[in-house]
Amino acid sequence: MRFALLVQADPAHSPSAISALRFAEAVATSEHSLVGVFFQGDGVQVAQHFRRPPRDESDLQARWAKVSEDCTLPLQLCVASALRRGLVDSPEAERVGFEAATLAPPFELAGLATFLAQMQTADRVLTFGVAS
Amino acid sequence: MRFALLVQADPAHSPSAISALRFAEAVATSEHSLVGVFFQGDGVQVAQHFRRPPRDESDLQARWAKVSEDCTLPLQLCVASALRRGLVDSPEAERVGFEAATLAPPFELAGLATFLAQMQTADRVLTFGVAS
Amino acid sequence: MKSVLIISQSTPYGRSSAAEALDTAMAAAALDVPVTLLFDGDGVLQLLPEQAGSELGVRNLSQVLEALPAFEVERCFVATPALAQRSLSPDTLALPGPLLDAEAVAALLRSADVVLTY
Amino acid sequence: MKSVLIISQSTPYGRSSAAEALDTAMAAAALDVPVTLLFDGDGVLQLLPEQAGSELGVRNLSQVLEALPAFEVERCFVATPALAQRSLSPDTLALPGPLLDAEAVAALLRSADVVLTY
Amino acid sequence: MGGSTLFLLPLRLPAPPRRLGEWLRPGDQLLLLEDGVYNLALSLPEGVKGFTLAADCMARGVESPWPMLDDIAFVGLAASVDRVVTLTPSLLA
Amino acid sequence: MGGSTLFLLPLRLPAPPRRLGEWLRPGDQLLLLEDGVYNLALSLPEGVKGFTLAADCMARGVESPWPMLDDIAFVGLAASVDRVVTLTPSLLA
Repeated sequence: MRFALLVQADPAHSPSAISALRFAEAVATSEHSLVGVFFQGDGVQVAQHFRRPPRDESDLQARWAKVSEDCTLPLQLCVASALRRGLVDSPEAERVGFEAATLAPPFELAGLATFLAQMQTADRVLTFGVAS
Repeated sequence: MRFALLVQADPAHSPSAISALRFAEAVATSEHSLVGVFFQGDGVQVAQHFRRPPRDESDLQARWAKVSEDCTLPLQLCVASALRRGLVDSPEAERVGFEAATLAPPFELAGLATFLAQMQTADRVLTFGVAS
Repeated sequence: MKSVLIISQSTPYGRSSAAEALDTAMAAAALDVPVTLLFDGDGVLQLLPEQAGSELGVRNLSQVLEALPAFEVERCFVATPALAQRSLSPDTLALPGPLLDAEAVAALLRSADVVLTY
Repeated sequence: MKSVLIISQSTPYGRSSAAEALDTAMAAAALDVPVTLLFDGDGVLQLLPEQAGSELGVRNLSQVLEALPAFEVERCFVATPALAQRSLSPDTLALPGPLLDAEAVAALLRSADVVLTY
Repeated sequence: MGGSTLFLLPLRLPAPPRRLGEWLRPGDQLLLLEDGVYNLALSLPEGVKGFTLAADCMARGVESPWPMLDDIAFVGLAASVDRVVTLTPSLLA
Repeated sequence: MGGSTLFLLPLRLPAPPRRLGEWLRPGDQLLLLEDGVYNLALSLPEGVKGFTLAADCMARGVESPWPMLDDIAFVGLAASVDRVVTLTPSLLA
């Protein structure tokens, strides 16, 4: 069974960010697979390059990177959500004259079309991080 | 009458970020004054250097900078909240080996002691951006 | 093609979710993905007429809502139970599509391959 | 010195607010600012015993709460109406201080120079 | 000690608040702002004055049954009381 | 068309939900996770099975009256139904 995830939750203020990651990690150890994880809205904040979690907290960014590597899983940020929150990749940083990318690899920018394509490939789609 | 503000709301997902700014702008045009604005929790996100609001939305960061200049008002971010969200000033960026500061001036990092001192100086303190 | 139901259940300016629901619906329609947009819960507050987001310097959602047909998001519905619970009368709202009662919402949900909550 | 009342009204892991309320209270106490911490609303859910934040890789708030006296945050109260509304019994909670009824909460609020809601 | 309090309510209440009268006492004032302006059906405790923030009502298409304040009047009101307290749905439930 | 649905509820409900039975139908399943595990007093519609996510119960010190699922079981449950839908307080009020 192929899963796609839509993550709308900022790790700094929503436990949904952790739920999404744990779900992905569990899929990775199961007979099922992930076709992609798409971060939209506040969800994109997990990819902030300079983010440093407090010592007593788990590093979600590093754990996503590991899932991505283990499963050759794309981690894509909605480009509109990312830009308004100051998350840019290297080409975009260069284009607008910033000193450096603020996006940590392997996260990358993508359009909604990417997510909609993943949705077509997946057997199940789960939403994590809705507002109350 | 001297006001101090505590802002806990991320401009990307809470209208409280706008309320706090509008309140500060209104104080600036009144007979009252502001002793400081302290950003804690998600509130620190407004200072993200590379943030670019959509064209049809107001640039809160620029408006805060203007209030700060007009009123010689310090805009301070809780350092613990800022670091966990990847917001660093130039000295901190240098210290940890990052390419650039992610904090836009005139926002600066400060400890809670700064806010508590502002609270002692102020006649009124308002909280913007609490969670439901 | 898998069909998608987008449930828009956030207040218009409370979070960016309301705008993101519309963005996703328009992108789906542009790619010919069968998409249905349901306004339910606090999402029905997006339908109050005469909103002026520009007062706050934010995008005016009412204008985006009016543009949905132009972006070929043609299947839009509004959940009646959410109106009743908020003491809203349908004739005071800018309705983007027909009203659905609880039974019809349940059927709509079960006719979708994918359901996204915003 | 102005006195400050900190109302901690968020669930322990729902947002970072619960942790920030404690940080602010401890900083105030360290600077000899007269500080009172009130657990009310969903904040009383921070007082459930045997929490294991480490399960989720987040800071264990229970441990921070236990450390409040060591950080000289001595005036801690718990609002009874919030317990009743959540079907919680005081004797099943790790109470950091005395219970206050609605009247006492109202008096506490009006005795503070500054009130911060987290 | 004592004195008047201005309460801010910036969020929509999902159900009628049972504890409104516990917080708001005669002489207090309540300002609805942000998504709080959707709480039109609130019945205020006796002796409590209610206001809404004009910009938030207009942005949301909400007609206020209470006096609307512009931003300057909000500042004036905050300056006129002894303390300002932000309320939430969780505190009022 | 049709088939069984797994509903996720990741938030605490501020008041008893009036619309639970509108969403959950016989054969459906409900998983409480995150702050949703505080909704211990929910009475499920007939024919609906309820679960809680183990890690979230343990983190919050909540004793689950329903069967607890570990993360792997959550994945298995999601794979076994026809669709997964996230619910919110606003949809259930």
